[in-house]
Amino acid sequence: MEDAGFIVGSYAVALGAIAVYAWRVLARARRATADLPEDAKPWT
Amino acid sequence: MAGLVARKDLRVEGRGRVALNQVLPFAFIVMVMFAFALERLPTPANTGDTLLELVAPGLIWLATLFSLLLLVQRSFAIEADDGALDALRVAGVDPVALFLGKASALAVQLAALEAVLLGAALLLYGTELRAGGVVLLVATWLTATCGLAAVGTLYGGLAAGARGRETLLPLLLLPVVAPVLIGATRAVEAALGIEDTAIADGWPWFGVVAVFAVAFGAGGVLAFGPLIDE
Amino acid sequence: MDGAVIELVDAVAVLGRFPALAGATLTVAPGEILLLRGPNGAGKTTLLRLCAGLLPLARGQGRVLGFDLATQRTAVRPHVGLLGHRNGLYLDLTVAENVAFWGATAGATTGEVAAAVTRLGLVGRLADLEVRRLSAGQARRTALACLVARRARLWLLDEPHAGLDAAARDELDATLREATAAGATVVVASHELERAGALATRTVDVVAGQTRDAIGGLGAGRPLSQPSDARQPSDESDGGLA
Amino acid sequence: MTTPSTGTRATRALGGSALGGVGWLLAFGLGFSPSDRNQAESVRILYVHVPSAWLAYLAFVVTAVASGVYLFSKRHALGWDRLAGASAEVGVLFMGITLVTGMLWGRLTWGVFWEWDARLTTTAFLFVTYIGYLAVRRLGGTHEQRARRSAVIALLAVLEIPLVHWSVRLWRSLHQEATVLRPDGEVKMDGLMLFSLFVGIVAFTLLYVWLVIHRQRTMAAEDALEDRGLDAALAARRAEATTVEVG
Repeated sequence: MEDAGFIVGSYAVALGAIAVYAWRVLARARRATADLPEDAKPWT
Repeated sequence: MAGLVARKDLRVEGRGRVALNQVLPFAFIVMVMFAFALERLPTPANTGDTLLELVAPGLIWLATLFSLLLLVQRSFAIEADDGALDALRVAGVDPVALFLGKASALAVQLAALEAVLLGAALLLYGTELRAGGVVLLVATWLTATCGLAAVGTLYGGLAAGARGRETLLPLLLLPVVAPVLIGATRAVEAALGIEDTAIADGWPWFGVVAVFAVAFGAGGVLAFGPLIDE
Repeated sequence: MDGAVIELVDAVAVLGRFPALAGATLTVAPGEILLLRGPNGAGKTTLLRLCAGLLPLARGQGRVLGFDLATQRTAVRPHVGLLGHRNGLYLDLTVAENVAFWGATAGATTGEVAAAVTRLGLVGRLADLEVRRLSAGQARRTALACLVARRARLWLLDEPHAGLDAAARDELDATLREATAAGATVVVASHELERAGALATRTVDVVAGQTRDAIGGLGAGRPLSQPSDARQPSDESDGGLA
Repeated sequence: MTTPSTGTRATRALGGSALGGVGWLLAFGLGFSPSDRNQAESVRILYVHVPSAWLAYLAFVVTAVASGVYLFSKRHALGWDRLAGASAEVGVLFMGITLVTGMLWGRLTWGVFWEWDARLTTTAFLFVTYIGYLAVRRLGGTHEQRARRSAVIALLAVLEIPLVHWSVRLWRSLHQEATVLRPDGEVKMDGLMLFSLFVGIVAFTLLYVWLVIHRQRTMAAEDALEDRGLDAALAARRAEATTVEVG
């Protein structure tokens, strides 16, 4: 497949960016909920 | 009440003359800098106009936008000098009147500035006015000024109390005024007959600028209150 | 106005995330000159700004001039005059122009504006001087003239005596007494006990964001030690869009 | 809940299916789907570019609607403000991806990274506008102030979109360049290629919903922490008063 560099690259950029962002959000979630008692979580 | 606020702003400007002594020279210098940057390129063969003549409308409006940033910051600096913004809130001045007052004062200063910039373009860039295009030129000049003054006052109010407001204002304001930059530039190009564009081609662009002015006039009246209030 | 001018019950107001006012209870009757006494950073300025309707009521209840602070805090503002550390004037405009502008925001006639200016002794050459060139005392008097011109019924003054010489302070006190005689109510926040004390009809201590009725009038109040809380940002800074 | 996190059984299921979607996208997008007659392999980039563009636009619609609901509903529930903020943040991420993949695709098709095409220009404009929106969200003040200010800016941005789109389209019509192909829409797709595009959209939608839920819950947790912080600070402040009294 010619131009594979560009094509696979575009997938890597897209999915990579989403993965990094997801990781940052989850890390921030862990920090935020660490000292939050069970009842105070509006979503549970 | 709006007239009261507008007269106050203009009197403060008349007394302090910051726009006249600082913003106007700044705009002029920006026009000269553009010339430094663009003048040495060879003149394009086809239309006989020099490059500067071709891009003059765009440069006028770019210089206007940069000056708008300074005028908006100045407009809210006079409030912040001695805590007048808080005093305006305590005085219970109706936000709509405050918005219309400050926007019209800003519009007056901006209109004057744009006229001088057009003069600078005639002087420096060899732009020629075209009799037929004057109506379109004046219409675009006034409508764009109202639109820019409205959106400038609106985002100026938001940034007024915030930390890092000097850098927040350009970030918020410049993307928003893109339609005016595009529309007004094309409309003035048609008015001046750049590249022999017909005057009729300019009127749809004037439409864009007019819709922008109406949209942000109304948007400003509705949004200024919540944005300015603590 | 029969009811109390100010009624606060456990009012809490927040600056950023710091509860500058942590449960203030206060009642002020019409015509009073109330002294809010307390060290810097105790929450005096926040209390005044809350009563002026500038700060949202985070918790508790509050009514000023009959307006509920939770829902009508924008409606209370035209009736209140707040004079903070900064006078809220336009430095490039003259004294007369400033008083005329602020009076006009409350619909004052030119006659009322002229009366306010003369009452504060800002006559002759002084009236046409730009505020930028005034002394602290003159600027303070101009700000007070604006309050008079706006016919504010509740005066909230934050350290009004700061930076004034003896003569200017006497004039200030005279103006405040005149204002209450004319039906206004005055709340003065100050940590200068001897000046404000002589003026006040009642004194309330503000300690760490809460109010305590001082024991008796001026005499019995003992100087408060400075609370040693280091992390406490002073709330004396002007409260822009924090 | 052993490890503290904003996850619940539902979000874990959602996360799993999102990953499944991505797997299918990789398989179909890069593997099974045929190359296009005249664009050859570069059509595969569209299976990422088009979904991320559509999801970005969806995200900004959600932000605008949530901001509108927050402002005009009587109860002013902060949940809507958090939804608007979370959706805008994910929207900016997807818009960034759209721009990058758009440039890569443009490089292969037109030979140039950036082309002042009406659609790309509007996308770039939206990207900058919503970065401004996120900057406004960080201005501080109480949650209500943040919510009101952000909602107003979000609605102003919506007011701006048709204006920009109209002026940019009018502007581009002046320079009608004769490109045979314009990104998405005009590219004729059928059978397996269309299916790959569909897989892309499903995968990205699942990712979007999963990200927004977690981002919103994180915001809710942080807001709750702040409010709890307020109680603690109140207690501390009150304690201070008693120590002064005693001292």
